[in-house]
Amino acid sequence: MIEVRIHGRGGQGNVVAAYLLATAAIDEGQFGQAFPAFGAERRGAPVVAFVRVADRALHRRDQVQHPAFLIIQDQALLHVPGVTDGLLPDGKILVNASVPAASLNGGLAANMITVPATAMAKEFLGRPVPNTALLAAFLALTELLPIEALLKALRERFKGDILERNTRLVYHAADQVTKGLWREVSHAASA
Amino acid sequence: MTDKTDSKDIDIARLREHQPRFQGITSGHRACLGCGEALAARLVTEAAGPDVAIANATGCLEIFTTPWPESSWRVPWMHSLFENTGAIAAGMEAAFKMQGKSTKVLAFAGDGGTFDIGFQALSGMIERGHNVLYVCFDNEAYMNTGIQRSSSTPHAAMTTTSPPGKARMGKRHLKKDIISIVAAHHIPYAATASVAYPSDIRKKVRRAMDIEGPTFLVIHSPCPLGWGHEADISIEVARLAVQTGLMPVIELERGEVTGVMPVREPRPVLDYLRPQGRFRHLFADNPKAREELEHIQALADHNIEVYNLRGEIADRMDSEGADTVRRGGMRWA
Amino acid sequence: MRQALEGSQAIAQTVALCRPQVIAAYPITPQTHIVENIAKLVADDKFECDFVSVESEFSAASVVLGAAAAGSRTYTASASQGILLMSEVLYNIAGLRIPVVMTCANRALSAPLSIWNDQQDSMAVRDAGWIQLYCADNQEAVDTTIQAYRIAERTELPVMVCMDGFTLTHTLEPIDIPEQAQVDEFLPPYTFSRALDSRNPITVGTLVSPDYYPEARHAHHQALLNAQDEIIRAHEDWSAISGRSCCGLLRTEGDADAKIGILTLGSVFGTLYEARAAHPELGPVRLIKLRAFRPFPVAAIQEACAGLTDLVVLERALSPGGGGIVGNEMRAALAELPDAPRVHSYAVGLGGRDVPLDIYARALAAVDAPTPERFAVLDAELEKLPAADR
Amino acid sequence: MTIHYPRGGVAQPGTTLGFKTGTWRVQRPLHLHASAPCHSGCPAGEDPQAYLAKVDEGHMHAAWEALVAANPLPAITGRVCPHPCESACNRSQFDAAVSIHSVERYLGDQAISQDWPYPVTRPHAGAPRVAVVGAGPSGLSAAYHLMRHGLNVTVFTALPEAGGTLHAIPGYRLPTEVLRAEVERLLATGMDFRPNRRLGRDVHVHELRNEFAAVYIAVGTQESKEWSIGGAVPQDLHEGLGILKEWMSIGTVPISNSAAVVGGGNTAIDTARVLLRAGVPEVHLITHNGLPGPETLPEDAMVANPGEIEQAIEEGVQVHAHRGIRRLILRGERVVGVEMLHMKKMRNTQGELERVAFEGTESVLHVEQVIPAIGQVINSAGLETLLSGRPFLEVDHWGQVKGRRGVFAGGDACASKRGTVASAIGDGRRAAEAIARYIQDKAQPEPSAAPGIDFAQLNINYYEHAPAAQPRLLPVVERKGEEEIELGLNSGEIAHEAQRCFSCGNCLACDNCWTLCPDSAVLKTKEVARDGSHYVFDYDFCKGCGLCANECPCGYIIMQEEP
Repeated sequence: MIEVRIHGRGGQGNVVAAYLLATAAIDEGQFGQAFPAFGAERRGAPVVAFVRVADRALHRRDQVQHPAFLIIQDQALLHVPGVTDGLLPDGKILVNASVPAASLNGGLAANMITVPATAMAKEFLGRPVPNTALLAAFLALTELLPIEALLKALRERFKGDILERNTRLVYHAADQVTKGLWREVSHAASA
Repeated sequence: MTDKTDSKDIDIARLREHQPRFQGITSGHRACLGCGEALAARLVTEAAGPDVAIANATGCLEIFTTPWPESSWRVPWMHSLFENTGAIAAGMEAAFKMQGKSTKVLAFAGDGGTFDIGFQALSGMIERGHNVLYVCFDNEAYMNTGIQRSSSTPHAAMTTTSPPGKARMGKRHLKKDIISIVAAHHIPYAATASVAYPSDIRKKVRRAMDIEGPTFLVIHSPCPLGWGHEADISIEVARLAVQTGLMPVIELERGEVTGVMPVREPRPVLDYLRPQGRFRHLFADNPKAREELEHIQALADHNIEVYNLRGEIADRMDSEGADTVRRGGMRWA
Repeated sequence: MRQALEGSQAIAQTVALCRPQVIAAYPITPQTHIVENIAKLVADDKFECDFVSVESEFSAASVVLGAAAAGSRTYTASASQGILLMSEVLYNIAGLRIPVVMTCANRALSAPLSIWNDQQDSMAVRDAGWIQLYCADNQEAVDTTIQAYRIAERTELPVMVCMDGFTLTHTLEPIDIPEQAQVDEFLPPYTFSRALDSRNPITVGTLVSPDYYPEARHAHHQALLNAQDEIIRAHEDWSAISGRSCCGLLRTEGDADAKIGILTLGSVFGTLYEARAAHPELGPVRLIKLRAFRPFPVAAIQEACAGLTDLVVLERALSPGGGGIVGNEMRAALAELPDAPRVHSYAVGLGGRDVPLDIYARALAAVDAPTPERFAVLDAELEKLPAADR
Repeated sequence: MTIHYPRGGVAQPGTTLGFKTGTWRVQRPLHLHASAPCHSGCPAGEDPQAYLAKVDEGHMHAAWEALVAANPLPAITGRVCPHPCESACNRSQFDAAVSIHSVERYLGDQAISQDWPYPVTRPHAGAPRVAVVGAGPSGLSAAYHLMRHGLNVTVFTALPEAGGTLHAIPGYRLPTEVLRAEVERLLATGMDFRPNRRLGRDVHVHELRNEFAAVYIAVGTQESKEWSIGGAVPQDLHEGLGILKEWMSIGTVPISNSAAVVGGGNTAIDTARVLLRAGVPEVHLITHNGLPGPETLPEDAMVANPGEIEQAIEEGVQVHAHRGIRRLILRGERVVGVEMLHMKKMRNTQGELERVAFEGTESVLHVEQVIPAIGQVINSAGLETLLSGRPFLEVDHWGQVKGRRGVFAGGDACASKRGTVASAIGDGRRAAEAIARYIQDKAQPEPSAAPGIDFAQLNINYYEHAPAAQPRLLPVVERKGEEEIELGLNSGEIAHEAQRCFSCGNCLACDNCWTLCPDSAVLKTKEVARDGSHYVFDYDFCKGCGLCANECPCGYIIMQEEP
């Protein structure tokens, strides 16, 4: 079982990202579960969502305390207290940022990769929504699921031109990172 | 030339304590960016002053100001439930009266808590003549629970429970004419206002504060999330609602219209509708959408006619221009 | 078909499959996603019904009461304060023996205000005379909703399907949504025998004098007890059609020869289920999931607890000044047994407190306490209270 | 430390101040001074927005000081400048431009009547010395600004008094006493003034260059352009500037029964009006250009001040716009009329403007006198080597004469066209800055333009329509001699005009940001904050919604992405 925690802001599509990832797993015949850390937060406030992916049915309903991966929807969230709490010792962090990891956080830089997901989204979708690019990069890095699974999940949400743009964005974002770089972590975590 | 504000040499916390206005609500509340309701509530408490006690209905305002152990309020404030705000306020007022206190009771509620679920308690409060200023922050849907339609939602607007689709063009019904209903209680003072006109709000709150008896103020307050517009244009959107005639800003005393904010050159409703996601479906290329646009324009025209918003003669005492600016600020001091 | 769906979305689709003609609802967190999804289906003409967006929960319950009395299949959903505001109507619906189905997206009660999950809301109306079924996961909520119509219509009792707010309603997971034909086979068009009809002008809602009131109450009680058979039958019949089984009145998992049992309602069961699998070293344990809380299935409970020395009851509610609601009822039910197990009654996960996997070990540790506590909030951190309030 | 849960879950007042919502922010508001269009539009470099603000606050003296920080001759420019500031004023797109020139003139007049000292301290005796040749607006401006830079200045002029070409402006536009008062007050600041010293005769550039640390040449233009129609020149030719000078110095000019002035500039208009005053019953003005207005391309409009044109027409000058003279009709060498035809500037196939004459539109105008007023050129005496054959001095942005270090120039002597008093003053100010740097051996910076702010960047909802105060004019029947026509505004009207200023790109201190911040994250300060505003952003709580930026009437707040 792989556990992922996604940090974003109200209104950024944090829950949608979690749902997409779990949907991709379910569509692949695996088991997935995604849910928000239900809050009364308003637009702009930091929010959290959780994803579990497993090859067996998931029954537990507790929040993810020790994620193998963190997906951070904007770099400023790294300054919010508690964001990296509970990350497994070998856990990895994917951050939406336009600068390299080293310039964000010295201590965590070794386990961190940044992708300029907002910029990519602006280029491909015309809107600053980082989800698709982040998830594509995440799947490329971890090889947790094939990229096509994400495309399938996107097809359930989008149609026509928007789907097409998202599809191009998925391939583009996946190409920006080293494929399988975090494969070991996803294996270790599922063991 | 860019000249960045240098706040390093200013003791911000001290400055905050010495602002030349009463701060009934402080910063640190969790309202969304550009929240019209947060602003309207601040303006009302600012104008009402410190000798008040507030009964607040369930809603965003209550949620974002009171995440225990914190509170943004600096006046006595209580939330109980959703449907009973008028009655809670009535109880508070009765007690203060018995204790010989002059503290004015304010009741705060959203449109859901006023037009819908709390209407009965509101009606009772007015009918019994309680000395309460009831303020409705009207953002035209249940925003706290995630944008469901209320009886204040305007016709044809999209909400999660009035979604447009093959068979529907958003909300089927009309916005409830709450001010007329309230005015029909023979209430000493009832008024509408818009968060885009702060000095008008201040004037109306002061007016209501001076009346010994029930008063009612509904403030049109955009919700960027629920209306689907950018956070930075909340005021602009609110202003357009007034300028198009969709949101008549009026005053009624004992049921009679005694004041209107004139709209001498009405803007087309399209200007108001276009920036808002909740009306996006009306811009689709189909006859139903076009019909609804015409319908909304007709509603605006109707308001302009009924309330005579064009105002034949310029009256220096009316509200037009009340929110123009002057060097030196404190425009409504 | 197995799909990735949010719990609320699945319930909305399921409700549509059940073909109610009148739906009334008023928004309240965390029920909103259910009615929003229904509203979208209606707006898209995918499902024909009159969706009445009312001005309060009081009216929501009243609208479905009126509609059901007029002979239509109906649906409503609410939670928390909404359930309380409905409560007067809920008693009426039940007492008039009107078959209404509703979802309770379980949430804590104010004050203090909490929008998060526990089961205090449905527990607060447990005496309203409704059938209450608690679901452990979203699949069960889907299947239970369909069964609820069958049960309600055959018993002429209202059914409240309880699913944990957020924990289920806002969780996306794989869910099988049945085919329309399967649901139609299970739920034929409904005719209410006492429907208001100008051709048969009956009077509903009469004043009943002391001469008959106790008998009316007895009949209502007996109807609920009798409903156990319909609950079991509905489950069996739907399992035959759908190929899935959740359970009838309750479900047991784990070791038949275990001396220790843990009983719970709703989604905590899944967490305990995985915890048990992850911790065989903690010894054999029998897990009991109570699906039907009203009617309270005493016989089934006694059977499920046979052979236990200790039963831990974990519930997401309490009766302040009384203790565990389910816990106390369990004590009463098991007291009749010759070797009644000791009942350890705890509340957990109140107001959305996360119930982690290690609740399992903590629950079992409580069994070893030399003197069992009558009741406690198991995960309360008392140092957060002033000494006088602990 | 664990917080104890109190009975009923009560919370203490104002405690959300412990929660910094500023962490939510992805963009932050900043105050951004942008240059108001009146500022960008003023050739003298005045910032009318800045002094209007001070007038609005009731600080007249401070307003004048802000004004003379750029232009030391406001009483003069307030009367004679065509005020491009008002053409640029954003308010003109709303109702009517702020009457900036009236405020400028009012402040200038106040300074004279109250004898406010210029903000200049007399340079110490040992400071470097700079020579200024010419005591017209450009020379005086340069001298004044050089002194403000701490330099000693000696001003030479060929004329017996300071003022240069300003003396050719009739008194009904610029009363001589105003001219004298302002110029004398300026001279009194401590500049060494040497009248009656003609360049090329009494002083020479190369000598000045040796004696002074730097030289500023602002000799203006004195020679009328040569004029003829197909080689024909009327007998007894008078040109416009000559007529004006005669009128100003001796109070009379040669008159006839009818005269046609040729030209579209201020000199032409003044000449026509002086002829009327001198007793010519029928005065015509013939110009290639069109009357200024919406139908005329700006490039094709008469360069004279629109107000002056209007007054001239009121007084009886018959303007023949968009007309050219095809030929003079002569009886012997005596003019009896001119043949005119229609012409207009139009875009040719290359998109360039080209003047086109329309055949078949010829008409004859019977006049006894034709007076060209088509502009002047520089008198090259003493400047031959600097001019090297060109009709004007060639300078860079800072007034540095190309290839002559230490020699600077400005004003009409440099302008190839459309020189105004204001641009001459601006040239002097810029050159003074450059000379100060030159003397300190500092490099001249690249010219930079401050970001401007246009009408669309303002939030116009916050301004109320208010008609501009109209300066009272002397009735036409009373315009017989030198009495000033425009009578200026009174103090109440001046305050009204200052209040009409939009404060483009600068803080109006209107409280909008403070009033409208939903998060109370804008704090008001008693004293002016360092950036000139009255507000600071409390970034601990600002969520970055952008409402303040959108609702700032003046476009003074921008949103910038957080790093």
